Amino acid sequence: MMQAKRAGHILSLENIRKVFGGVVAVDGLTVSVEKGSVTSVIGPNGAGKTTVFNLITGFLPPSAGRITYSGRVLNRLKPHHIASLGIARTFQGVRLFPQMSVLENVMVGRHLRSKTGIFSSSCLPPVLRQEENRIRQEAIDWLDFVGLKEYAEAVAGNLPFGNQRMLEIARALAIEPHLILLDEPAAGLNSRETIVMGELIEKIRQEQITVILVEHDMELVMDISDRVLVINFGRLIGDGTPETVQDDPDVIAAYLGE
Amino acid sequence: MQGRDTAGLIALILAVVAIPLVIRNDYYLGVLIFTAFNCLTCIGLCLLMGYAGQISLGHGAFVAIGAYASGILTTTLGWSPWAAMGAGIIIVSVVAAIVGVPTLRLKGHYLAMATLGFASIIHILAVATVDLTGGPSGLLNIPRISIFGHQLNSDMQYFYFSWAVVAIGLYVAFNLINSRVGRGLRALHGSEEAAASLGVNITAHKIQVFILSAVYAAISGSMYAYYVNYIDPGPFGVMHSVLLVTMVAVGGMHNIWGAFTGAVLLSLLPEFLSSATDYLQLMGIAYQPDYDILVYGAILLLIMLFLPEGVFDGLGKAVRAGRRMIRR
Amino acid sequence: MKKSIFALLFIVVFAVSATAVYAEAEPYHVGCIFAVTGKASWLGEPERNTAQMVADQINANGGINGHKIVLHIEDTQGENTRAVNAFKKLIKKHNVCAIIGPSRSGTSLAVVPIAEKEQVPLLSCAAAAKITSPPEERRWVFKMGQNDSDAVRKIYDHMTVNKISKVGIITGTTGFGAAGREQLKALSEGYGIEIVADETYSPGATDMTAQLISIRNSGAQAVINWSIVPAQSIVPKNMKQLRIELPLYQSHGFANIKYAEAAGEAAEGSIFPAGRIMAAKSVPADHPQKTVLMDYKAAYESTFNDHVSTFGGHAYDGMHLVANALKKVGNDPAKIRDELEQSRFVGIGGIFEFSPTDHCGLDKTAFEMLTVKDGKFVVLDD
Amino acid sequence: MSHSGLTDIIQFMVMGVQRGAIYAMVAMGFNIIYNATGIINFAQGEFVVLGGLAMVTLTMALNLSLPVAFILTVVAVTVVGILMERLTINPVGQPTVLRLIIITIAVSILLKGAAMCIWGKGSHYMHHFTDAAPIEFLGAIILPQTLWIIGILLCVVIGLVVFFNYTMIGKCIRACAINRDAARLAGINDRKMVMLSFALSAGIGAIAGIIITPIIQMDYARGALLGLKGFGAAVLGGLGNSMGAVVAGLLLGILEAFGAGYISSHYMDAMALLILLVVLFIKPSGIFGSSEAMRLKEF
Repeated sequence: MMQAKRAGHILSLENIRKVFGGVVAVDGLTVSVEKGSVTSVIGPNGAGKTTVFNLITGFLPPSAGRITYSGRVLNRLKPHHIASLGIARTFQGVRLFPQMSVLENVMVGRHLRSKTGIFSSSCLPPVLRQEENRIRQEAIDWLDFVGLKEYAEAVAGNLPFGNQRMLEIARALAIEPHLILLDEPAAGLNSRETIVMGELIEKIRQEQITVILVEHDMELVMDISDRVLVINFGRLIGDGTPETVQDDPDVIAAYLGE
Repeated sequence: MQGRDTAGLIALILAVVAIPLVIRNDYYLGVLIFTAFNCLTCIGLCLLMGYAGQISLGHGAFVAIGAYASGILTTTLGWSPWAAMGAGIIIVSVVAAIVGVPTLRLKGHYLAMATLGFASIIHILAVATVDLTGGPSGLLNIPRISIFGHQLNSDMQYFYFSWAVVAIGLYVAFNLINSRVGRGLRALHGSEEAAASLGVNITAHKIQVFILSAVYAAISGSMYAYYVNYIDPGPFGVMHSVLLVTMVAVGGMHNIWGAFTGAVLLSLLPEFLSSATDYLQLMGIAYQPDYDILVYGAILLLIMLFLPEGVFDGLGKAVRAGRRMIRR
Repeated sequence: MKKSIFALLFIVVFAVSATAVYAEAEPYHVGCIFAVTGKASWLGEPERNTAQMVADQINANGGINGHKIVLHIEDTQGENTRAVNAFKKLIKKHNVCAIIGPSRSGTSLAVVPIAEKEQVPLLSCAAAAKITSPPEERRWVFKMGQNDSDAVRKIYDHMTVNKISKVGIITGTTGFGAAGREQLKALSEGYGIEIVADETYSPGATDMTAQLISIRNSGAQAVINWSIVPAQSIVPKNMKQLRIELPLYQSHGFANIKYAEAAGEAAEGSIFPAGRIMAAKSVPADHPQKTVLMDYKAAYESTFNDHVSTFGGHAYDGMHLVANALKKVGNDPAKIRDELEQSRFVGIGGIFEFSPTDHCGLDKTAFEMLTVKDGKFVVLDD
Repeated sequence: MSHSGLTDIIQFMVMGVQRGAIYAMVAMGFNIIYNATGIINFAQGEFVVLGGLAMVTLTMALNLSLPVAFILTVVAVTVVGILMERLTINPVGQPTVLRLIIITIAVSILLKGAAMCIWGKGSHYMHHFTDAAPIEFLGAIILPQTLWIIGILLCVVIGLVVFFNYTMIGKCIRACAINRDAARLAGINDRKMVMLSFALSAGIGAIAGIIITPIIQMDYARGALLGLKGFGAAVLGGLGNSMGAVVAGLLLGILEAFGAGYISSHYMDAMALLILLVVLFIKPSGIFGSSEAMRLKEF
């Protein structure tokens, strides 16, 4: 905790509001995330957690408020631009490129870390493109990181679900982010896979990558988080270490009293 | 480039080398030369439709610009055919950027209608700017193209030339789709959101591919002009653009070989139908070329309804299913 | 025993039939490419019909010096690419000795380079002057269609007589219309005629009000409508609706009775130059063309139960020119070309006089000024 | 015969409104299908052609009275629209928009070919609804048919407003357009609504064809350009916005007429298309659309 504080904030939301045609999804959310920490966002279904992720990564423009990342305002930036600043994400329910191979999926993740343009891509054969080999090698390294190296040539859509999830994380890590947003990483995983996922998140933190995750699996959340944010109706109703949040009466009310 | 594509390309080159040894008739070679032009345009269009997920109903106009740039610059300004072709490519790139940048920024298929309107405008301009394009009377005496000072006079020479260009076009396309940019595009096709979250600039890639595909069309138009030596607005109408889309969709838009197959099949179809007319007559069917349009429409509709991945993919599936049957 | 009788019988029959086949001389292969279908089928259909009819007549009369004519008809659909393919098919697959067609100027110009390269005589049924000029680059190309420039001269002659010096022109944006516009502009100065308004319309136009108002406001004394597509009949209709009471001149492209029918009474009194076939009946009996006109008209109309047209006439002239040449020099393309170049022929389109510098062979006397009277075309009597 | 500038202006205005009314109706047809399905129906122009040609046959060849022929034609083309939806749009399981668009292109080719085979390539003439003698208005000439066109356009617009705002089916179609999933949850059969939208827009197309044919002489090949200009109007008015389509259609027709009259007839057809392109480039949400609505709508 103390260490993280010294490192400073990597992401701050100030008074963020998002309205969909009269429905308020996020209502004046203000929160900051420390560099190098693992932060979990929890809350009942429809609380606005995924919307917050979409706001941070530029998939939705906020209706009001300000999002800053390492001193930069993200509000009007496009998703690919935000990715280039070092924010990676995964999606609720996994979005792979199902027709491409496992390796190719991760190679797409190296997009930002390579720069061959349309002209040299099309006119130079791959053997003359050293970059192509570099991308390939780095992608294999990331597959190794999540333990999927042996599946490199498989078609992504044919992987078992748990591995698809791992692959999606490998792909997101391949952009070498400073901040990674994981949307329900353990959903649909069995208990053994969930443990592996917990270990992977720990491993990611050791790479100095800040992690924010939305998760329903409380055991996992309590296990890995430095800090837990509780959201309901687009508002922050609880904030603190796993232990303090667990005992917070508002949080208990939100979960049980609904 | 992947193994199968390399093998396909080599097979194509061998076939191209062999065909004139068997078929010496200029009529058949001529038909195959026009087929090559369509193939080239369709390879480009396939990159746009299959890989950027956009539809252009204006590729006929890019063919026209390529053809007219070559025609005008060689006849009225006396440029060399190669320089004129280069100029055509540059003009088409600029024009494609002007059309593509605003419409591809938008979500959805605004490009389709913008290109359709654009194609009509180009056709009207070709007709109306008589001083520049010769209007409906067209441009005469467009020179033949030379390679290393050797003018391509016979159909056989032009056959080799045009199919060599197609082979290069295929090679470039395969390189592209197996490169960083191509991966980005294929990723787009899988999931636009996921691709964007990895930093793939969707808009920029779509625009680049649109321009590249327009360049394919421009080269094809330019080669058309040097082959026929005469151009008028006739072959570049909106219907031609629609036909090109039909070729790509029928062959299979998610695979370059599919688009290639579609272009070959539909380019040969009218010649086939006209040869078949006599036989159909014997069977009691009075077929007229007027019905071609119905045949095209029906083929396109049936393919889209029952084989949405196109003939090529359908054939592949049939072959695989057949093999499985045999193995059992 | 029985077997040998059969065998003998077989040999005899075979021998007799074989001699019968060989007694007939090898047929002459003649090619035709017309826009039989497609947008210009109103040109190609009568041409195809006529060519077939002429070939049948010749064959019925024993052919040419005993050689039957085999006609190979290809359809261009009015498209350049198809025309090029069809043209090569005729030369390379059917080995024809001469080709009649194509129907349109555009398709004709598209095949001209091949005719020159392959050295096969081409008798185009289109009108544009560029098809046969410059003559040194068009050694193998002839055309049956009357010159646009001669039609313009006919109109301007008539205007000069009627003291019209300011005209508004409205032309279609097809090859025919564009060529007419070019000639109208080029020749006006020589006649002291000023073009005060220059308007166009596309083949798909539906309403010429705006163009006609511009012409009216330009102070024109007459309107010239120059087109070959059906849309041209909208011009007289709109003029009548707008109550523009200027004399209306039209081109020889109007010489299609269906256009007069479409325009209805609005077309009454409009004046246009046309080949004499359009008013064959009112051509004086002593005119050299009279017999051939009446014969063709009678034959065509009884065979096809349709009105005769100028375009069919082009095919008629082309077929007979080729037939005459075949009769004289046989089926060597080069000899046919040389023969055509010095032909004199009284045909449907006019009295052809070809020369090395003139592969059209017609002048403005090929035209007669016609008018519409009671929905029919008649020779205009001044 | 002296003609003032004012007369010309009125004359061009009349001509423009007459053209624009047709663009407006085609644009409304586009919008109805677009709202219900999110696709651009490339066969929209063919409905107009079919309407015009069917009307010619019924009135000129079969000598049916005008109202009977009118109703029969609209019904027939509506059936074509329903068949199109049932046979080509409905059976496609999980369609991509690209695939649906190509399907409508295929249908448009087929309808065009069918029209050519049935009616031939010539243009077809039909009597004006009432007397063809023009009426003079401030020196300008107005055909009674033009008044018919304007009148029927008004009727169609009013009819649509009533249908979409005051009838249950109309409201259901609108609900589907706004949020398909929610509408389905509320018990609306969204597939049926798609079919209805095809029926409706085919019917409107037919009416447009019927009223314009006496003036323009219909032929089989007119569909593409009519469709394209109609789409121009639809985009100009904001795709999906039917009132915008009417205003934009009329505006487009008037601009075309003035352009042809005062600038040059050589580029008349290009004018509407150029406006289409410029609107797409500068304000793709149309002159009446908001950019927010634009972002929510995908097609």
